[in-house]
Order: sequence, then structure tokens, then C-alpha cells
Amino acid sequence: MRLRGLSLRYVLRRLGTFALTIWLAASLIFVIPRLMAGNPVAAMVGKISLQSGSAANGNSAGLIAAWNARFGLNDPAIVQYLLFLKNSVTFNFGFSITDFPATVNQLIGAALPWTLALMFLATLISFVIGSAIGALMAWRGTPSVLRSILPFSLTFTAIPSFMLGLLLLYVFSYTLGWFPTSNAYDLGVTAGLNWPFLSSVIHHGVLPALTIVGASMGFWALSMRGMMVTIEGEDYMVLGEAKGLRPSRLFWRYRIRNAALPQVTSLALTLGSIISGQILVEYLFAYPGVGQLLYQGILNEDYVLVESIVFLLIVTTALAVLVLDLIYPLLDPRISYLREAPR
Amino acid sequence: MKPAVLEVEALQVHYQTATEVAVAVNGVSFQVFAGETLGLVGESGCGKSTTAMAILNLVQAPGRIAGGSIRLNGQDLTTLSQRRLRQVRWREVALIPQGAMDSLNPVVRVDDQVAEVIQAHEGRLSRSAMSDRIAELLSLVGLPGRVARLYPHELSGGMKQRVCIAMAIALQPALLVADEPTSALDVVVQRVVGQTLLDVTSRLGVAMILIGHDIALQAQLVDRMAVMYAGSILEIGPVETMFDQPQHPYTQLLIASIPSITERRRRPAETPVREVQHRPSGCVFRLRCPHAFDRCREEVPVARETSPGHVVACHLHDDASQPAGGGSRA
Amino acid sequence: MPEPPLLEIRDVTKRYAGGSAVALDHFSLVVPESPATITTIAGESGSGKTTLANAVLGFVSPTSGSILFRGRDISRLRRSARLDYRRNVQAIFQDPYAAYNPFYPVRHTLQQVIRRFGLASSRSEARELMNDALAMVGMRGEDVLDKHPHQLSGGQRQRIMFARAHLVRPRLIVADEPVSMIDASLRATIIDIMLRMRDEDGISFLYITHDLSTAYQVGNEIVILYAGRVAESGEVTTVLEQPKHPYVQLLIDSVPVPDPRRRWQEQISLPPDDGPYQAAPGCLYAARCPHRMDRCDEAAPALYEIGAAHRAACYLYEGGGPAPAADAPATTTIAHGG
Amino acid sequence: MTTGNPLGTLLPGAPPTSTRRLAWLNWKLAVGGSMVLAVVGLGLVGPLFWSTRLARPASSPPDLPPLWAHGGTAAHPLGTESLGRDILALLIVGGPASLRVGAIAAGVGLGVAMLLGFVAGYFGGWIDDVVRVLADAWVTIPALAVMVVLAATLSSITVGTEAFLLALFSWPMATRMLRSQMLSMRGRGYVKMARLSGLSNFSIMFREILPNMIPYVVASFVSAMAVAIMAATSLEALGLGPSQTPTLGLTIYYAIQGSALLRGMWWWWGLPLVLLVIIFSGLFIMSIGLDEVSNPRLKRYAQRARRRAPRRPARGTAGAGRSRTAVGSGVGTDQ
Repeated sequence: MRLRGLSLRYVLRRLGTFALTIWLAASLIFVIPRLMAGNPVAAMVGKISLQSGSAANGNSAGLIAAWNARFGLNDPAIVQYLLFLKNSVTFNFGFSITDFPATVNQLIGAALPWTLALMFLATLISFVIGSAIGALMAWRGTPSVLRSILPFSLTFTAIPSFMLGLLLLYVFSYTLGWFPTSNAYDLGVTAGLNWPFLSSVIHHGVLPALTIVGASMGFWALSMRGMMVTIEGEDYMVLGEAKGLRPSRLFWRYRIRNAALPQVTSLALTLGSIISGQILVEYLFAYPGVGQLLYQGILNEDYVLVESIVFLLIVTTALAVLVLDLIYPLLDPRISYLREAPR
Repeated sequence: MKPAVLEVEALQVHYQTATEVAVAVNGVSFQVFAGETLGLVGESGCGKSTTAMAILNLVQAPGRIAGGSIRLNGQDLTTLSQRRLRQVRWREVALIPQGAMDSLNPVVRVDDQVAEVIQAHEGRLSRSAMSDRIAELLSLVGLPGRVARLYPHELSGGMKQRVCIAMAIALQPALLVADEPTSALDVVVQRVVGQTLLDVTSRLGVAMILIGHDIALQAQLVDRMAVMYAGSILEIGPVETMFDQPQHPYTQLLIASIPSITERRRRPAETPVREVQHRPSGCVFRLRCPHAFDRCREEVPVARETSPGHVVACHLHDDASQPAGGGSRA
Repeated sequence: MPEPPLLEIRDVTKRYAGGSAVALDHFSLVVPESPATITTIAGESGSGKTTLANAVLGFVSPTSGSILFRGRDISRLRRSARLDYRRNVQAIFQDPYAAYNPFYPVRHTLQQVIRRFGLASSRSEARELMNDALAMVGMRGEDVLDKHPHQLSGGQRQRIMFARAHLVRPRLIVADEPVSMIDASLRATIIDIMLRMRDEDGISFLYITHDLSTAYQVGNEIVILYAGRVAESGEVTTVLEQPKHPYVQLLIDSVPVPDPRRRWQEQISLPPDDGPYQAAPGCLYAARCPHRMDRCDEAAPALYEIGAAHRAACYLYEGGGPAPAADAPATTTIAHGG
Repeated sequence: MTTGNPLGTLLPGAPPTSTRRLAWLNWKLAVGGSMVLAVVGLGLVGPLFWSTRLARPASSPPDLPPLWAHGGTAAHPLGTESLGRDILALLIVGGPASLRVGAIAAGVGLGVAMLLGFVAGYFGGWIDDVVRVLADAWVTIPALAVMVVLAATLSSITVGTEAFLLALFSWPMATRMLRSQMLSMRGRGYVKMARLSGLSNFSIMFREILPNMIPYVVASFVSAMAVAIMAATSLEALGLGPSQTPTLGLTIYYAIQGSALLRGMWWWWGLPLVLLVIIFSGLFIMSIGLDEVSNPRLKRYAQRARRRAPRRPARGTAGAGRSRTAVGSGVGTDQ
């Protein structure tokens, strides 16, 4: 018997890729702005020094001192780079310019749950419904009425999510007034586990979630359909039919089970762009997640906040990819990730 | 004579393409008797695999059964409802597929793949009864019980093919359709699998259609043999007389082209075999036939019985005897 | 100092990265400059025969050992010498469809060699060359040159591959299962082409196959591999008519005889794991061998000489013939008997 | 070669009768392609009939609705926005600008991808390991997030800079795809034949293999372009795009900033949106068409008719399968 699951070698390799992703992204963030425009942090600090008092609630002296120390602004570039990496991996992002003396971590900590919850739910719904639509589109057993309706669900596939968001916002919020135009809950309700709060959260979340689902569902539907069609021609499908199995069993155990594997792979590959879409949707719906925070950072020229959020987003994505990679062998027995040693 | 398990009558299978209809099987008729092994031999594209799929009513689109009947134990499979067809499949006729490599569901363990077919036709069994039965089936084909818990990719080609055989006999069907079951295997494994097939069919009294391109292997394994060319059966008969006195020029060519391992000979310096692109009028083989004459171009030869149970469709044998009963019935 | 042979495979071992088993284990072979011979390398899948073909063609590099072409190591050839080697050692592969670039008409495949090896000085000369080569395999240029490979039959494609090889006039052709995807009734023509190229053009072949019966028809010499090692080698009729190695005996007995009155008598069985071979210190066939002895598991047997140029790697023949010939090449090619 | 006989049949050894080449040009490609070309045409023909100067601020009276709405005027048939820019002029300038950004980014990205993917897939070994791991890591970086940082630091960026930033993230996907295709190509018989014919690696890659990869290269380009335009528009809609060019995204940014939604000025954001939808739908339909080319089963499924192809050993589903996980079933293969 061969062990099913993860070999140390595989886990190490995935962890290596994980680390590489983070390092690459961090370096990009550090290097390219400095190649193009000098040192943005120094520029920002310099700007605050000039407008001392106005930008940072009168505490700019303390802020400047804290930053000079933290970024080693007087040290050579390589030291600054190493310091940047060290601060990044220890999540030591320092203070926010917008809300000094609040730290960047505090700001992100308040925003992240909203983002993660919205993204997780919307992506899950879109992945499941989209895959189901794709599977039904390809399956010969689908009732013809359903089959003729299904393609309409793909109408919005070709548009980026924020465009769909604009449309939904205009129709359902501004014109019909069914849903609120901004925020994650009514400011009047008290946050907590009570019905007014929860219903308010759901009420506010519907449109952003619908936007993400509507715009990405078609992607999953099409790739699922493609996989299903490919599987239709496999030899094991013919044998399955010859075995006289019920169509439902052929559908689940043969078609869906095999088609789901590449779907999970592409989920891992597209997480990055899912995050990108999320940022815009939050901006559009003024949803208090990190996307919105990011936009605030841009408006306030709070470079450190922007950089920190982006770094965290990258870590989150890489982490999610890592998790998907590690559970993949449990879904696909062919990938035991142990070297194929002849017994 | 034993009763016929399967009677195929004037079977037509067509492939509809955008511009034309391709005839893959053109009026094939034959019978398989209880407990016997019938070989169906021919070269690539002759329609033998399509015939096999038609017997299970499993011709894949855009192909379709365009005519004829397939009677299995008296009921015509071409007219059955999907529901009834599902019940007949595997219970009465099981398939041993051509590409055992890819014919097992890659994400399901061997025992679950065997169990699902038992469950689909006999309902639920207790866990232990099921695993006993699977172990017994595996041992019938010479596999150890631990194979049950493996995934297909963990098996070698020969093992996979034997799993397919174990699965095929799980319900003791009346007929096995083995579609080139050994063509991807090495000679020694081919022999083992071939002998396993004969062993289980004789032990369970199952009839089998063995489809293949290797006429020497057919000589080793089958009771009767049918030679197919361009969608038609040209000759059918007991395997001994087919080899002793092949009647059809194509059968003669096939037998003559087997390279011998015991007798070294210079190749007959004949002209290169002609390769024919299109179905000619009259006899399908006439353009490659060394004996072709005028009548071959004009008339499709009728199958005639040259000796008991040995039927050939060739104008050379037109005066040999009476046409075999029922058109090209063989 | 005698002239070096055309091709000498000297003690070649190939181990693929990550694989525990050895694909090819200390293999040696000599193909003389003349006369032209057909040397068959036979074995089942995993026996190492395709690795050998790829090594001779320079597609994989041996882990140890060397392959010498006219005395020069092929892995160390410079540009022009390399082209010269390509010119003299050509190949035919199993799948005649894959051997064509589907994007181009058949002409492209033939022109490629004419252009690269400078075989013709003008267009008309090139056309003549192509037509001659096709005539050799019984085809006409105007029928096939402008077609795409998918418009030809398998037999036609393989014959054109032989025409291509003939165009180059190499000294050696590595033919890797050239007939195994060709219909039985068309195989004879392919085999006939091989024999004619040997006898009329003096081209030697390394005929790589799993099919012993065609080997019996064409071969001069045969080397039978098992799990990357030579099991038995010698003159083809001797080896196939009087096999010595227990594996080779089983192999030959398993070739189906086209006579329903001479069926397999003995029911054979394999160990259930007829899977990939495992590296082991002893004889790799021991696990399946009916004559297994204790020493078989301890060390691999050398190739013992049991007759004129007939050797088997089995302890049964340790005393049966002259002294073990472990250091000598696995087989020395003798003049062919036609 | 045509069939004289209506019942063309399958004879042993007979070749199929299909003669179609370039069979991959299907109607989906044509429809999608003409949608994209229509936008290109708008940029080429539009300036002949309409002054693009009207795309500048204060060139027109502000807040005019389109011609067919109440208060519309023929002088500004698609209306104007609050800063006094003519919407028609904005579309004529912005639509092609978006395409241009996408084409440049995809072109640069594809160039890198072809180089890396071809070399990695063809030569294998450590080069392949490096490229594969690099692409795997890079592909998971959320591009927009990084670009936001970069764009935020740059006071003003041009269309060129934007395209360069986008190219930075468009190569990994394409590299993965081209690499896995090259990997499956390099073992093909015709590549071996080409090596035996003494061809150089360069000729083999580009003269022998490349023509067979055209559908994949085009598909990579189209999807890279769609992704790039999507990212560019997003960046612009956040106000981080090039400020000198009135791109479609920038127009939408101004619309959001100018409370166009609240004020019911749907033409301000809606018409640029329509143009973007045309572009994306065009690219999307093209990529579906290209998908059918690279995955013949999809095509057959679409046509519901096929010729019975000779049975050949199944290949792994290239492209669909993840190349970075070694599906290990290579045991027992003939070596």
C-alpha cells in the first residue's frame, strides 16, 4: 500500500513557493517605486515635515521620528530593503498617517474581517453555482428547458466585476432604492449578535456579493463545461455506461468527481485576480474592508498604509493557495506527492 | 447445437458527419452460442470495435445504429428503453474494454468500482458480504485481495486488465464482449490475460466475443472466428477450418502475413499491397484481391456455406453450395 | 590497428533521475562497418530497449559508459562532426503519424534532410531525389508530396519515413518498433523495405521491437533485454529456436502460434505485481524464475557463453559453456547469413 | 480528394478524407474578432467625423444628456459630463486607448512568455525548474494590489508606463500555458525527426513547433489582453491611471467622483461601460472560439458531429491539467 497524502518533500516545496511568492511580491513593492520615483517613504515623510501639523493631527514630530527609525531612512538602500523585509514578515507596519497614533495593524485588523467574509462567501457561492451551471450545460441528461435557460446566467461573465457593480448600484440602489449604496451595516444598529445588526449586514452585503458572484460565475461555468465535455470522451465513461449504472451515479462519481479537480486548480490560480476584483467592489460600494481602506490610503497619500495592505493581501492570497495545494492530494489520489517508487 | 445467446442481424452502424454518412458496419449478421468464444478479427477501421459497442447499444455520437437487430437472449437491444437497457447491461452482457489503462475511473478505488456495479444491479449488500465477494472475484483472475484498496494508477497494465475481467464476471452475464483486451500488453502478460479469460469463461460457462487484430492470438483463444473487412464479415467458421482451409482471399492474406517464429522464409516478392481509399462497388475487397474478376465489380457476393458452419462471402465460392439461409446470415 | 567499428556501445548504463530501477544496465554492443546487418534488440516494455535507441540517437545521455561512432564518443562531437553523425545514423519510429509535422505537407519532411545535409544542388535535383526515394518504397511523388500527413494511411506514412531515411543514405538506421502500428497485411511490405535497404544499400539496422516473430524474419543477431540487462544474445535463429534463458523460453513460448491445434498447454501465472522492475542485487528475473537458486538473489549472473556467439545471463549455464565473457561486449556481430 | 461515393466508408488502412486546413477559424473567432475590430475602427474613423478636441475639459457645455433624452442636442449626440467634455469624443479616444494598452501589455507579456515558456518546456532541466517555480509564485500575486502601490507612488503615469506595469503581471499565466504545450510538443515524433535532420534547436522551436502552437499563442494573447484591459480599467477607475489620456476607466472615475449615479447622469458612466462591454465580450467570445480549437472535443461537442478519428493513445489534457503537480503514473512505461 502506498501512503496517501503529503510527502515532506512536497510540503517543503510548496512552502518554498509560498515564501518565494511573498519575497517576490515584497521586493516588487520595494524596488519598483524606488526605481521610478526615488524613495516614496522618504518623500512622504518629507512632505509631512513640510506641512507639519496639518496632516497628522498635530503629532507629526513623533510620527516622523518613528518613521525615520523604522525605515532606517538614513541608511543605505540595501539596509532599508532588509529592514523592509524584516518589518514585513513580522507584520510590523508602524503607524498610520491618517489616524496617528493608530497603527496600521489596528486599521487593517478592523477592515480585514469584512473583506475575508465577503470574499469567502461570494467566491464559494460563485464557485459552486458556476460549476453546477457548467456541469448542467454539458450534461446530456439536463432537461432541455433548463438547458436553454442556463446560458443566460453567463451574461455578465465578460464584464469586470466593478462594471457589473456600477450597473447593480444604479439600478437597485439609486433607481429602485432596494439596497443601500454604501457601508456594511446601518450606523444606527449596535454591532453584535442581534437580529437588527445581522439583517442589516446581510442587506448591505447582497449587492457587493451579487456583483462578485455575477461577474465570476461564468468563468467557473465555462471551465467546468470544458472539463465535463473532455471527460465525456474518456474511456471510463464508456465503461461506466456499459456497467448499467444509474445516470445520477455516472453524473456524480464519474463526471463531477473528475471534473472538480482541475476546477480546484484554477481556483488556486485565480485567487490573485479575485482579490483584485474585491478591492474594486469595496471601493465602489464603500464597503469597510481593506479595499476601501486601501483607497483611503491612496487619497491621503498614506504610502505606508497602502504598502502594508497590499503586502497583507499578497500573504493572504499565497496562504490560500498554499492551503489549496495542500488539500489537493486528498482530492486527487493520483497525486500522492510521494515519489512514484515502484513497489 | 447449443442455443444462441446473441443474434445479430443485418446490423448497420453509420457515422453522420457534417458532409457525409460513413458506414462503419454494413449489414453484419452473426450468432454467438452459449458458452462459446467467437473471435471477431480485422484490421484497424474495419468496424470490429464499432460492432462491439453496438452489441451493448453504446455506439458513441455521432455514430448510430441505423438498421438491423441485436437480440440478446431473445430481446432486441435496439428497441429497449433506456431504463430496461441499463438493467440488461452488465447483468446480461458485460464489456471488457480496449483501453484498460484509461477505462477505470481514476479517482475511485478498485473495490468501489466493482462494488458499484453489484450494487446497481443487485441492491445493497452488507459490507463484509461485499468485500468477500470482491476478494473472490479478484482471486478468480489471479489478483491478491490487497488490490481491492488500490487506485487504478497504482496498478500495472496487466493488473488493470484483470480487474476489468473481474468486474465483467461479477454478475455472471451470459455474454462478455472483450474489445482488444490484450492489445496494449506485453506478450507474456497477454498470454496470462488471455488464459485468464478462457479460464473464467469456461468455468462460469459464459459466452464471449473476443475482438482482436492479432489473428495468431485468435488461433490460441477462440472457438469460432469471423473475419471483418470494411464493415462486413467476409468469412466465419470454426477456428480450425478457418486456419486449415481459409476460403476468402482476405483471410488467406491475413494468415499468410503472420510472421512465423518457427519457420523462416524469404518474403514473397509480391507487389506491394494496394491501399484502397474508397469503398468500391461490388465486393469490398476486390481492389486488393488477387483473384478479382468481372462479377466482383458488379455484384456484392452473397454468403455461402462451404462446409458445416463455415460461411464465406466471395464470388469464387458462388457455385460451392447454396446461399446460407437468410441472406448473409452466418 | 584495426579500423574502429561503425558503432560501439561500450558499457552503457542509464538511470533516470528519481527512478530507483536502472533503465539500462552495463550494455555493450558492436555494429561493424561492413557487412550491413540487422541487429534486433528485443524486450518487453520497461526492458530498456527504447532507452537504448534514444541513447544511440543522442536523445538521452548515458549515466555511465559511452557510445562511439567510428571511434568517437557521440556526446563529445563538435558541430560538423555532429552533423556527420546525424547524416550516418538515422531513425524510424513507431508512430508514423507523429513523425510528421502536422503543419506542413509531406514534402517538408523530405526537403528538410535534403536542405540540411546539402543533398541536392538545385530544385530539380531535389525533386528527382524525392521521387527516386519514394519509388524505392513503391510510391509516386505527385501522389503524396503535397498532401498533409493526416491524408495518408498509416502504411503510406511509414513507407515515406523509410523513403526519407533512404534519401539520407545513412550507414545505420535505428528502427524503433517500425511495424507495430501498421496493419498486419501491410507489415510485410515494410519488412521487405528493410531487407532491401540492408542488402542493396548496405545500411545496417538496430531493429528495436517487442515482436519476436518479425525479429525472426529479419534479424541477423538478436539481443533480448530484461529489466535493462541482457538476458540472452546470439544469432537470431539460434536464440529463438533454442532459447536458454528461462525468461526467453517463457517469452518465446508466449508468442501465439497461428495454429488452433497447437494451443498453449501450460497455464502460466505471474506474480500479481507484474509491474515495474525493482532494483535488486541479484538476477532481476529470479522472482519469477522456476529454476531459482539461492545464489540468484545474491549477485547478478554474468553473460555465459553457451555456443558460437550465443550467451545467456543465467547461472544454469555457468559451467555449460566456455568461460564467462563478462568483460566482452554482449554480442559481437557476425557476418549475416541472409 | 473528395469522395465519389456518397457512402464513404472506413476501409482498413484508408486515410480519412478531410482536407480542411486552418479549420480552426470558426465563427466565434470571427464574431469576437469583429467586435474588437469595430472598436479599433471607431478610433480610426471617428476622428475623421468628430473632433477629438471635445474630449478636453470645458470644451463643451456641461451636463447635457444624449440626443434622444429630454434636453439633448445634436451638437453633442451622446451628451456631455460635468467638466464639459463630450462623451462621443471620449469614447472615440478612450476605446482604442484601452485596446492599445491591452495590446502592448499582452504583447510584451507574451514575448516574455514565449521566450521563457519555450525555452523551459523545450530544454527542461534546471531552466525549467526555475521558470516553473517563478511563474507559479508570480501567478498568485494579486496584480491590481501591487499596481495600486506602484501607481500610488508615481505622481503621473503615461499609457506606456501603465502598459509596462500590466505586462509585469501578464507573462506568468501565458508562460505556464506555453510551457506545458511545449513540454508535450517536444517529445513528439516530428521534433525527434527534426533533430535527426540536424536542425538547430532554434529552428526546431520556431520553425517546426511554433506553427503548431499558433492557436495556443493566439489564445494566450487574447486572454492576456482581456486581463490587461480589465486591470487597466480598474486602475483608471480608482483614479490611478494615466491622467493625460481620457481613457474609458478615467471617465468612469470622474463619473463616480462627480456623483453621476446619484444625479442620474447614466450616460456619463453607462456609455463608456457599453464600449467596454463590447471589447470584453469580443475578446471573451474569441477566447471561447480559440478554446474549441485547442480542445477538439469541445468543438466536436459543439458541432455534434465528428469524423471517427483513428484511435490514438490518449494524451494528458494539456492546459487543463496543472503542470506543476507531477501526476505520477509514469511507472511501467517503456524506457
